[in-house]
Amino acid sequence: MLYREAGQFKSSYAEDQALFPIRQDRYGMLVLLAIAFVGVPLFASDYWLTAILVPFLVFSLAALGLNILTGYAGQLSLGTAAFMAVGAFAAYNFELRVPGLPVLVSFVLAGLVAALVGIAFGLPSLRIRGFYLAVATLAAQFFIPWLLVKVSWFSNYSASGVITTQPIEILGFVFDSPTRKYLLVLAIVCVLALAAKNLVRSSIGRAWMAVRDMDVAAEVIGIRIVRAKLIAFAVSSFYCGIAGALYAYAYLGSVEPDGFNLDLSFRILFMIIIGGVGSILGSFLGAAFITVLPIFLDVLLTDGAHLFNLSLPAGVTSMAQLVVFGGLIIFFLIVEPHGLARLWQIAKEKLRLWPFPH
Amino acid sequence: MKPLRAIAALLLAVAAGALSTQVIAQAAGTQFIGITGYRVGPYGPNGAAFFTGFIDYLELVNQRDGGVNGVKLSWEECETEYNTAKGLECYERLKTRTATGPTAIHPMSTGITYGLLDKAPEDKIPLITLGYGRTDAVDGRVFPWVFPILSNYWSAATGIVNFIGEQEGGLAKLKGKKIVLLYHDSAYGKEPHPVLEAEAKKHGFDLVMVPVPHPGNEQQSQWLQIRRERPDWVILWGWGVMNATALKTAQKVGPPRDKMAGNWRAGPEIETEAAGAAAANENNTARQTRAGTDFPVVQDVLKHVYASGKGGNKSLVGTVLWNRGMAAAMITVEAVRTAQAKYGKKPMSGAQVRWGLENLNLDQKRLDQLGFGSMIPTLAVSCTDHEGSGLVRFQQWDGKRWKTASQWMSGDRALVKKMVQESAAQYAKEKGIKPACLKG
Amino acid sequence: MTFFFEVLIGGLLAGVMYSLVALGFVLIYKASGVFNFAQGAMVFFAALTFVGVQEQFGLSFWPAFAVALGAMVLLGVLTEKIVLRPLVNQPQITLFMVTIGLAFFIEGLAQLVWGTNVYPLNLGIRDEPIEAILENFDMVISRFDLVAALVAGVLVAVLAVFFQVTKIGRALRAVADDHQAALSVGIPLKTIWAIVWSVAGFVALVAGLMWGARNGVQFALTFVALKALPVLILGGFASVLGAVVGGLIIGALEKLAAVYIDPPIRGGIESWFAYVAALLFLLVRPEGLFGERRIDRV
Amino acid sequence: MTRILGEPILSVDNISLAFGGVKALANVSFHVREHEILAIIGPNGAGKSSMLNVINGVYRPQVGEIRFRDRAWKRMVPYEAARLGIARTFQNIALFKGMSVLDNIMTGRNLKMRSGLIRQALYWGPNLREEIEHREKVEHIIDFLQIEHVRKTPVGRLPYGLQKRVELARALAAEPTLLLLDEPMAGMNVEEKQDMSRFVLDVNEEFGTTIVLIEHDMGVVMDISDRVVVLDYGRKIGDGTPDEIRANPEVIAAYLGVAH
Repeated sequence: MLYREAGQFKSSYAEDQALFPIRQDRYGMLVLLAIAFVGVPLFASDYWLTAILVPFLVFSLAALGLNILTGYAGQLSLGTAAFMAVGAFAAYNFELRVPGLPVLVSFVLAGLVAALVGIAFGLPSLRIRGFYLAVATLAAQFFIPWLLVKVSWFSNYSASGVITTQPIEILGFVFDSPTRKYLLVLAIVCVLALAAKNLVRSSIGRAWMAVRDMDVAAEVIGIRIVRAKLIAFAVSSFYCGIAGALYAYAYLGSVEPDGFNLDLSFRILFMIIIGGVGSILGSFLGAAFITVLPIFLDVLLTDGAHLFNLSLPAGVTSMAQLVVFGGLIIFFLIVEPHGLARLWQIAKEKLRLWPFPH
Repeated sequence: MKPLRAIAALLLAVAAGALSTQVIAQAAGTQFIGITGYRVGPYGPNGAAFFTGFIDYLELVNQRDGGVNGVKLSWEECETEYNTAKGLECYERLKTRTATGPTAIHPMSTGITYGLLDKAPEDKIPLITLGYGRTDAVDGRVFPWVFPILSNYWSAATGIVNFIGEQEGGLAKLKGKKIVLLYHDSAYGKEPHPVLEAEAKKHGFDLVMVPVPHPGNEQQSQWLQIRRERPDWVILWGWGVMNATALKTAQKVGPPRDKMAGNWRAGPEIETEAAGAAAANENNTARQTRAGTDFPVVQDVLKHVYASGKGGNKSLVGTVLWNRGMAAAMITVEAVRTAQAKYGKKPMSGAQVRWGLENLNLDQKRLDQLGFGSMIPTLAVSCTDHEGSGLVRFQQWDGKRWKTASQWMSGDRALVKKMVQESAAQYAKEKGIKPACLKG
Repeated sequence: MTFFFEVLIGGLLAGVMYSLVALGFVLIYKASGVFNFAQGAMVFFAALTFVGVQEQFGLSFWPAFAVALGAMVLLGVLTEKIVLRPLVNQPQITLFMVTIGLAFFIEGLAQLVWGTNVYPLNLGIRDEPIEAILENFDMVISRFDLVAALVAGVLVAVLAVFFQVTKIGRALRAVADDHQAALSVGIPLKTIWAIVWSVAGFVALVAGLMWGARNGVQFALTFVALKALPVLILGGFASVLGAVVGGLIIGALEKLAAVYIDPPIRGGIESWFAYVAALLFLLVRPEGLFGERRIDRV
Repeated sequence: MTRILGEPILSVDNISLAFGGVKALANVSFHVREHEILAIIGPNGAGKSSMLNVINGVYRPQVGEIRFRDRAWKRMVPYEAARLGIARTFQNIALFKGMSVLDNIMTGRNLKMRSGLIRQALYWGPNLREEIEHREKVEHIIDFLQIEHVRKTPVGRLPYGLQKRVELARALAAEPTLLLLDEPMAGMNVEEKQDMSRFVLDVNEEFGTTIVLIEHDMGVVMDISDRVVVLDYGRKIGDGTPDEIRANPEVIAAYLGVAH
């Protein structure tokens, strides 16, 4: 009975088009934000902040980026990690070479650089599609990290190619503790998630989905496919670039080009498949799932083995993890191609009718 | 709706599991050693050998000696898959295990080392990077918490040059010679470039660099190129599958393979065996640890650990990386012992172990006592020299096992020292660190 | 000039090794329209099973081969039953993603069963230069590479005969042309798919043995698939001939580039060169060398 | 029903189109007058859909020219055609399956929306006003076609007849001058056909839209169209009022043996 929209009438299209037309959703979101901004910093341990929550948020952002490209615009990319690398190294170089540049400006510029690179590697999408395009994005995945290693300038001539990020300082306030870093990432992710939601419910979002669902019909109705696709690549790479910068600045503190490998790209792809292709919420659900699952499996198997006094061959958990990941991908694609987000929606619809069955 | 329920259950389980990560703590009163290891993925086999040796030695200390001065060792291994992000999660997780922290971390990966560079000082946990990682960390005034013990990449690279000089009949003979560096085209592979370039200038030899792209399972063109160059020597700076492929392709394309020398990562048995007959008699590898089972400590492990079924994997015993793991564990344990002499016989904190590492002194007598004999060179770590040795020794593969091809020898210490100090000073400047020795 | 030809021939022979892997992709794509990303994992799984049973049970070559083949057939049949059948008529992109999941699954499974050790694999073919050629032409041509080329050639011939002559082959070609039509004339689609996946498993086994013999059987074998993808783009996903010709071109280009472009820029471009070359080619001819041009119907 | 037919708004001159060796259209010429309803009929494979595809640029003819209002072209891209005011529906429904009815119809307004990317990301001020303004237009079309009740439903879940209506709504949302309908009534029952016929006539009447439609149902064609063009094997074999066509011997011959 709690989740009931009966009696909530909308008297204008503006109300109908609001972000959360249903009152309960609005309150739910406020509570969630309050927990995230106030509750978590008060109660979460450093381990949770640094090893789970910050990576979760960073990956959510990357997944959001990939979801815009793949879930909304229908262009499969296997080069997400490469665009993250561009963002990370661009932010580093802006901070390094432009003295006094505010860090947030560096992040935005890094996103824009990633967007440009994204457009460049998106150009083939004008002629090829489907998994041909997916394979083509592998070119970015292999080329970009190679270039970052090759041209030492990008890493300020560090012998090992590893860059160590500068401290994050905004208006004299230094984001150095886990809690502060978490709050910074959370704020950035919230703003960008809202922007993404707005984009996908505006005309460009409809253009993306139209191109995804049926490109010929989209063109006939007056959507410029070329433009829609390139904007999708740009926006997606912008998100991935900022995610990459946060990955370097707020999460790892130092990164090397080889860290942005195909495995990372796959990981982010898995997030959107499991979370929900073409869903903003799904990006978050998928990121949470993929971030937490391996840790959980590891702990479960290690401690389980302890409990039963077995000694597991080392590395078993990692291999079991591969099996579970692979199995879940297959499971979701077969059983629920729209992922966790769709399950959430189903659950909500049931709740709407609860306690009456129909 | 069945899938919905199944997934809901799974999600709950995941949440519960994640929450439980913090509850588990190690037995109190022990010296807890956190291990960020890797046994899967492309470099898994290498990691498996190293960490098996590491744990076998810890087990030996518990079984044979009842711990360090009566303090039992406990440990937990967390799989990193050689992946920086995972390594970081492992590190954070291991940190939560006990109040004293994970004693010391052996990242065994350049990426993870860098990732922890800023965190370790904050958390007061020493990093031991045995022959890899940030070379300029030798300067303990800038990197008080990082210990690249034994010998780093630059020492190894100059050591290889010295070895080649010795084989050729003196460093002066290197003039006009041509040396090819075949390297893994990654951050790791680029590490020796500056020092080798400096050496080339100094000794007047011609240095040709040939990169091998990751993972290195195709090297036809590189070796054809090497054949065309007709070098006098080839330095192999590989890792993982690249080594086996290099040896096999070398055999196929046919430059003289007794004129090859590699760094320590370039010659574990796993790859050398995979290369089969190709490797026989024909490559020299610079080591800071010798392979083989003819050391008393190895016999002890077989007797006290494997005989009672507590060993990791018998087929690895005596291999290069297993021995290296043993040595790494021994250095950790000895640092704890050194610290205990100052702070008392109880579990040591990370800061106390750091002091132990900085004051670690393993002379030949001590090494003989420990049963390591000549497996590793003698060590004397100090604040200004976190490397402690810098010596390498060459071994040659005879088709079945490694045999010694040289005595312990050093590289160009002065050159390396100069470069280390320059690099460390630059790092200190960037980071705003005032170089100073840490007390206590 | 000798050097140029030496590199060229080396490249062509390396290309044959790529083709060997690419063949598996083509078979499955032809019959079921699935771009099977898991082919690399299958190569790894097949080779690991082969050396695994050799090591564990001391089997000699042929029995081990039979066991590994059996495992691949089982894998193929199960894949068809569990993964592909519920996804009939799904978009190609979904099928592609599902095979990425499959790849992870197989990689994990293989290592769970056989561990992560590197196994040496000796087929008794020496990977050494052929003396006669070395002496007379001062060129290095490996015996092993020649054998690999021969194996690939025989495999292609066998597959061609299989497709052209046997009843299954004809059915398979019909399926490749039009699923619905094939179904309506009574071709048992599911059986055909199971067979194709099994044949792809066989191809994976052969490729796994050849690659494994060269570098040892280890996780890095899975990367071999990444080498085969540009070959497929170039040759077209549905053409056996394309896989062979594409492999030769990519192999030759890659090695020539590595020898003539790498040294001046001091960087190994092999990791991406094939992809960029294939990509540029795609822009000119989106359907690949031997693919068919697509006409939009609305 | 007194509509004043204007000057020819679209003329098709001498169009020939071939795929490889197969001729789809051969020297076809006809014109459409403003506010007219023109039907194109012919047996299967006569080239009717190809004709529509040529008009809005999906196919490019080898020979011939299309003239629309004051523009003439040999080659056209669909986007340009849409911008000039040509909208269409498809023989096999070409809706955007993953989107709701409302969003599908809103795509028809895309051409007319001006907000930049940043404004769209903010969803505030000018962009919000624009969204609502266009939403009002779309709601008007939704009312007109009587599909209010399914507004928020994903189109994939709608029955066939309604999907056809949504497709018409999407085309109308673009406020086209010329509307191309490719078998708008295919696969419908009698009642649905009557509804659809009424909508087509209403559109023509209320918005003055010129309509070219392909239809197989002769009854419907004869009832609603002002003029009929008959194609057979890519050639035009008839052009005239429904009554003239009914009496055309060539057309009768072409249709003999073809069950309709």
